[in-house]
Amino acid sequence: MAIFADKKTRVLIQGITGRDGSFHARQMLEYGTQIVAGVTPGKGGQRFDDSVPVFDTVDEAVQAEGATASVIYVPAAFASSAICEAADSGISLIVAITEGVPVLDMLRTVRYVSDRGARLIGPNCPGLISPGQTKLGIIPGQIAAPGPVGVVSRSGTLTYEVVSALTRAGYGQSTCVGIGGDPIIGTNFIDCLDAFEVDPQTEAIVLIGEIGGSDEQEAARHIKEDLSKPVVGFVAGRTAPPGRRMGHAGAIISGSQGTAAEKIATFRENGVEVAERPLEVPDFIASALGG
Amino acid sequence: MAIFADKKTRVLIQGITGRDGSFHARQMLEYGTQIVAGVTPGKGGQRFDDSVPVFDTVDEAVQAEGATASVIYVPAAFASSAICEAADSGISLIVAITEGVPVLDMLRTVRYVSDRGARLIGPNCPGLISPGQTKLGIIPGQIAAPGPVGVVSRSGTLTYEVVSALTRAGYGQSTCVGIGGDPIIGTNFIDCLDAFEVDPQTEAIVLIGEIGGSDEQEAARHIKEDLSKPVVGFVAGRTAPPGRRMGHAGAIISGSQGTAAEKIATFRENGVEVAERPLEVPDFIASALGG
Amino acid sequence: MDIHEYQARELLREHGIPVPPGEVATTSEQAGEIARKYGGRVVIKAQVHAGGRGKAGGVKLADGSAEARKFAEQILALEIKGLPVTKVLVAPAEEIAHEAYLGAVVDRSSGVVVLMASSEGGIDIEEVAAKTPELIYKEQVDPRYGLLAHQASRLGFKLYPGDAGRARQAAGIVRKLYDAMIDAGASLVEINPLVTTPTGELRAIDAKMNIDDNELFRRPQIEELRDSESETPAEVEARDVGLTYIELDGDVGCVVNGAGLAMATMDLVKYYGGQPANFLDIGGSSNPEKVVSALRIITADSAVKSILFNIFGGITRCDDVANGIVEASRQIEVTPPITIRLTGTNEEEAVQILESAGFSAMTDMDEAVRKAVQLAKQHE
Amino acid sequence: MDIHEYQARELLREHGIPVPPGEVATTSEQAGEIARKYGGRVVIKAQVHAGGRGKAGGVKLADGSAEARKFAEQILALEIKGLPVTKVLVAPAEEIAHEAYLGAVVDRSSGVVVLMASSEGGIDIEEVAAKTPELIYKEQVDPRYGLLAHQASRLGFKLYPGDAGRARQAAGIVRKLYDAMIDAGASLVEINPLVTTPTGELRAIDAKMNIDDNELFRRPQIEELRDSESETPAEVEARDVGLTYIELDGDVGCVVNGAGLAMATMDLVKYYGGQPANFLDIGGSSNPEKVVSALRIITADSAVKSILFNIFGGITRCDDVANGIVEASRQIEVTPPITIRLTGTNEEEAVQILESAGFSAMTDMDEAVRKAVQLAKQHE
Repeated sequence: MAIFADKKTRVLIQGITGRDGSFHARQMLEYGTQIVAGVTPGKGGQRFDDSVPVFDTVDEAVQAEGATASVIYVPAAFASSAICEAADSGISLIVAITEGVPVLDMLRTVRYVSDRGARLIGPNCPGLISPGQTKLGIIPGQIAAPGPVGVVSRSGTLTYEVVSALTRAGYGQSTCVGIGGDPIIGTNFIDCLDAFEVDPQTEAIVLIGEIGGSDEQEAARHIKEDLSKPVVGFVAGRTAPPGRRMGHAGAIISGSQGTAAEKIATFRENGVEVAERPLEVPDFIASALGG
Repeated sequence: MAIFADKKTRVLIQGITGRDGSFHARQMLEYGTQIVAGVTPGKGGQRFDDSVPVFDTVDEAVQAEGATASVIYVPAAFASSAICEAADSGISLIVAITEGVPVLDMLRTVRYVSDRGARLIGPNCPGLISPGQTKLGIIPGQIAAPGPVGVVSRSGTLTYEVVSALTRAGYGQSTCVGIGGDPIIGTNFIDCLDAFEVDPQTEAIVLIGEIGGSDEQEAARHIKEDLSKPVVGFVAGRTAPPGRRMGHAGAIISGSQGTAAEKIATFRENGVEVAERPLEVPDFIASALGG
Repeated sequence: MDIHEYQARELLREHGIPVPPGEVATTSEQAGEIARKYGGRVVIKAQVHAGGRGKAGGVKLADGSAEARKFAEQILALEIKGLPVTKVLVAPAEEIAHEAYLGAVVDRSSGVVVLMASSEGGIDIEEVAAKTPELIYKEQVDPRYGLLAHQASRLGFKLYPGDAGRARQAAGIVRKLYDAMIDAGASLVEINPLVTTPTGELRAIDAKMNIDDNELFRRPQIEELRDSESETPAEVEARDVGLTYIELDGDVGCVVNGAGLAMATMDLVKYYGGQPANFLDIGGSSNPEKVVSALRIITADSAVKSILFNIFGGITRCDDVANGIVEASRQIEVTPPITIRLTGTNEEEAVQILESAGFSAMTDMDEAVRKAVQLAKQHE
Repeated sequence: MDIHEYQARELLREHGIPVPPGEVATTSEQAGEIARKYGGRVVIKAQVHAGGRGKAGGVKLADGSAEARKFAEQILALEIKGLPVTKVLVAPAEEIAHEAYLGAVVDRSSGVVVLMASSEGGIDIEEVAAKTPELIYKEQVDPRYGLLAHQASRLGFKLYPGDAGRARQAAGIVRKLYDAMIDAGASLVEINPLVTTPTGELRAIDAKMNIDDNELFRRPQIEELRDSESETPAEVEARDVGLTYIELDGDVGCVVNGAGLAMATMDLVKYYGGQPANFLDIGGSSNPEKVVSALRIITADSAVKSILFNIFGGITRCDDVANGIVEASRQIEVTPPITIRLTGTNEEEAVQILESAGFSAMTDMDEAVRKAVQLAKQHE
């Protein structure tokens, strides 16, 4: 088992003929991801690397190849449109790698995706990997291994660091999900925690947070209330200087300054252990799984 | 019993201080409708006819007086906003009497109301009456009487004609609903038919249609498939001259010209009897209830 | 409100849709001059608010100025579905490699705007829709999001598969068509045909647009496009005072409140052997002046032999109508006999008002219609 | 991107919000002249991208031109939260009968724009929110519908109950504030205070606006509002090449890919007893030129005693980074010792590139950070 995607997932790449799209499509193919189609408007009828059929629209790719998930590598200006197209064409899992998507666009896009009953991961995220089965996105395949740890993170490369450390320490992963660091994202910590909670393969969970917002605090309270599996936390940004924050609205609305100290305290108040260093995470997992 | 509103319904009037709003508020009060509040922005704190409290916003009226339904008499330019305000404030039944509301406004407004889980009747409709219990709108109270016939109609005054004839013939009504004649309305024939189907008081249903669109045809098919109670139809506009129709899009999309002849034929094909004259309707009801 | 092809073309052009040149003429001389200016072959098209112009002889291809003048003269003498042709559009004839169809309409059933495209454009589009519906591509526009870019793109690639250049042009036109619809407050917009020129460019040759009357109050610039010449004076007066009036061929003039009741009344006039002279709806919030205007409009129709009032008061108050009838009888000489049926809101006050002015009123609709039909027959 | 108060005021004014007059001065002489023009009492306000200006002495009330010049000189000499004040806003002092607060912000938790209003405006608004949250009125804007008229009206009546005139003015300002936010691509807009003048008119006295950097590519007119004077030259260069760079007080220069890893690296530097000299994220699609710029920026900071590369390749390819380091070492003289840690995508190629150029690379993050901290201490 795994969450969100496994070896049966039929994957489409939007922007497959671009620089990043083609590079990572090959990485995914190499990893074993079932890439059944690509989409680049205007390049319909071609084949990517002489094998993967390319279509002008997602609709055609879904009709012809039965794609159920899509990974998006199109430029920021077109990312919202690509996400909406995927959701509108019946794709149920959309992973948006693209960074730099305007936040106001994402407000509408996230609603559109949920109105269409799909799940969006990202944008500005590394995607997900269910080790040994499939990967959708840019997480390097070699750092992960199958196992009992679920990983969810707002970060990209920091996730790799932690996953790599887990693997080296002998703790494989069920699924590693990078949910993205943007203010407005499709899938949040709590969605992933709930999915890991019901995933039989997952026995412990690593949650990697950052400064800003109050997602970690909400996750901490959710863990205490609704999760039975052990969770280990890490929060980056303890040395971040206090911002030259202008305006009050953010603090008024969340009742929070979003500092790492506040997040770490909230985790601990809610019974979640927090590692000090990324490479310390495997030790905490060891004791969680041992206990 | 009745559908949508009964004697317990706590009614708010939006536009209570206007010409039409105040006139019909008094008519409703006289009929026994529980009018618990009025809303006219800028007149909050006043009392209508020294009794009904007036508020600036629907929210205040709901909080202070527990209104659950609203009847809207505001001018066309503000009607969509008034409807949205009611839906957003937790009003569950919204009856919009106002005519002349732009169709493109209504597309968004109808979705907004359903997104908020409310029911909209109208716009450009006479409202509804559950005889002996309550009335919301402008249907004259004296023409109706309690009884077993449910009436649903796209028309206003034509409805009064039929209801009045039913009452004179001794067939009272459970609820009479005028759904409005505009292209985009909140509650359609099928919604009302389904409500009558499960209403214990209703034993037979009168459906009054008009030329234009394909709502009657859809209702006819729905009656055959899903309704157990007898339905009598009437369609106005058999002598309407064929329009000087420009453009094809309407016909392409509905596959229908929307003539009275087509609608009457579809009713009969689906086993629904159709009266030739409004005053003939009670005869058909007599045989439906007798049979 | 319908607007003319030349006006719709202009609105589409303002939104950036490629519309070929064209000018309007009201005389054959003007048409000839415009044709001379363009040179070569021109199309002359009747500008009239009715479909089926081509089959009625309202569209002709002219070679040079002289022929343009001749054909314009013929077309300007036509009457199409009862409407006189007072204007023609003169436009250079286009070379056509392919004809597609694009349309957008408010769909009552689904409650959204539906965009439609077909690569089988032209005058037989309804037949295409009926016989090969799979050749009509549709996109529903969620009113909460508006038209999304991928939807326009999808229609473009459906229309011109394997031709990314034309697909992108078409996607742009679809977006602009939708914007034009929303900006104009239209309930229908069509481009038929959307032609491909021999060099692969898309051009909107013919355009149709119906404006939602309810949008006009906030769009004075669209209201100005109304062509009063295309309506009868009675229709113009009716609209000015807020009545809905359509002239018909019969002799029983009808004044009714509410469109449904008005249609049912006409149906009943026919049922009892009469012929309605008009559809006239005085609408909801009636006031006495409206009734005066209604009577003035009906009495101006010399075919009317009998006048029938059928009023069921709701938001319309019977006393308002009664006052109007009394007032009108003071202001205008009404020759045909008037049959008055009214019931509902303030019925008693109304009967009192009418009776003090020497009128009588009935309450039964069937009876009133029968009487009005009978009176018309007596005065034939 | 932050913009200055005077720029935000101008954007709000363009949207029809009543903003009192005011002009910007960069010298005390200019400030004096502006004050003379207005006459009477003026407010002098530091234009700087930091909160808490008032407490830092950056806002003063001056009586007449001479005092304005004096206060402007004092304020222009200030540094607020590390930022030098290079501009002041000079505006006539307003008579204030009441102060309210209006704000709009993208709320991460609910995924919508939230509008906020409070009749308890002024500098203590966060305290109001914390102690009496019921005095903060909120409206969530469903992104599918945008701000609806009734929501603006509701906030207006909440702010000024029983005062329909001011409630309507406020509702209009709320609508315009939201429009200004959307048009500018802002993630935060505030008017604080929104004052009532003694004659009952509302005026936006102070305005704040944060622009979403991701919106700038399609809003060149907003990008032009960027005040490069308010940034260090290094920050300007970093942005030009697409790096995120924030200068700090320590001596270990960090070049990292990814914001989260960059922060974790800084945390680790501190954990091992060092002090990070900067936050520097080379981002996702790195190319060798970016790395060259990164090294140039860091070596320009004379406080840097040790440079740490921490790269975990994903979309960033390690070979790109390696090529950048090699290229930079040819172009620039890099004095501080460089510790390189890289792993992930194309790691092997990278190691090869580095080793052929005489660099060595590590794979363990903790080890690399420890070494870089140690090197910095050796060179102190």
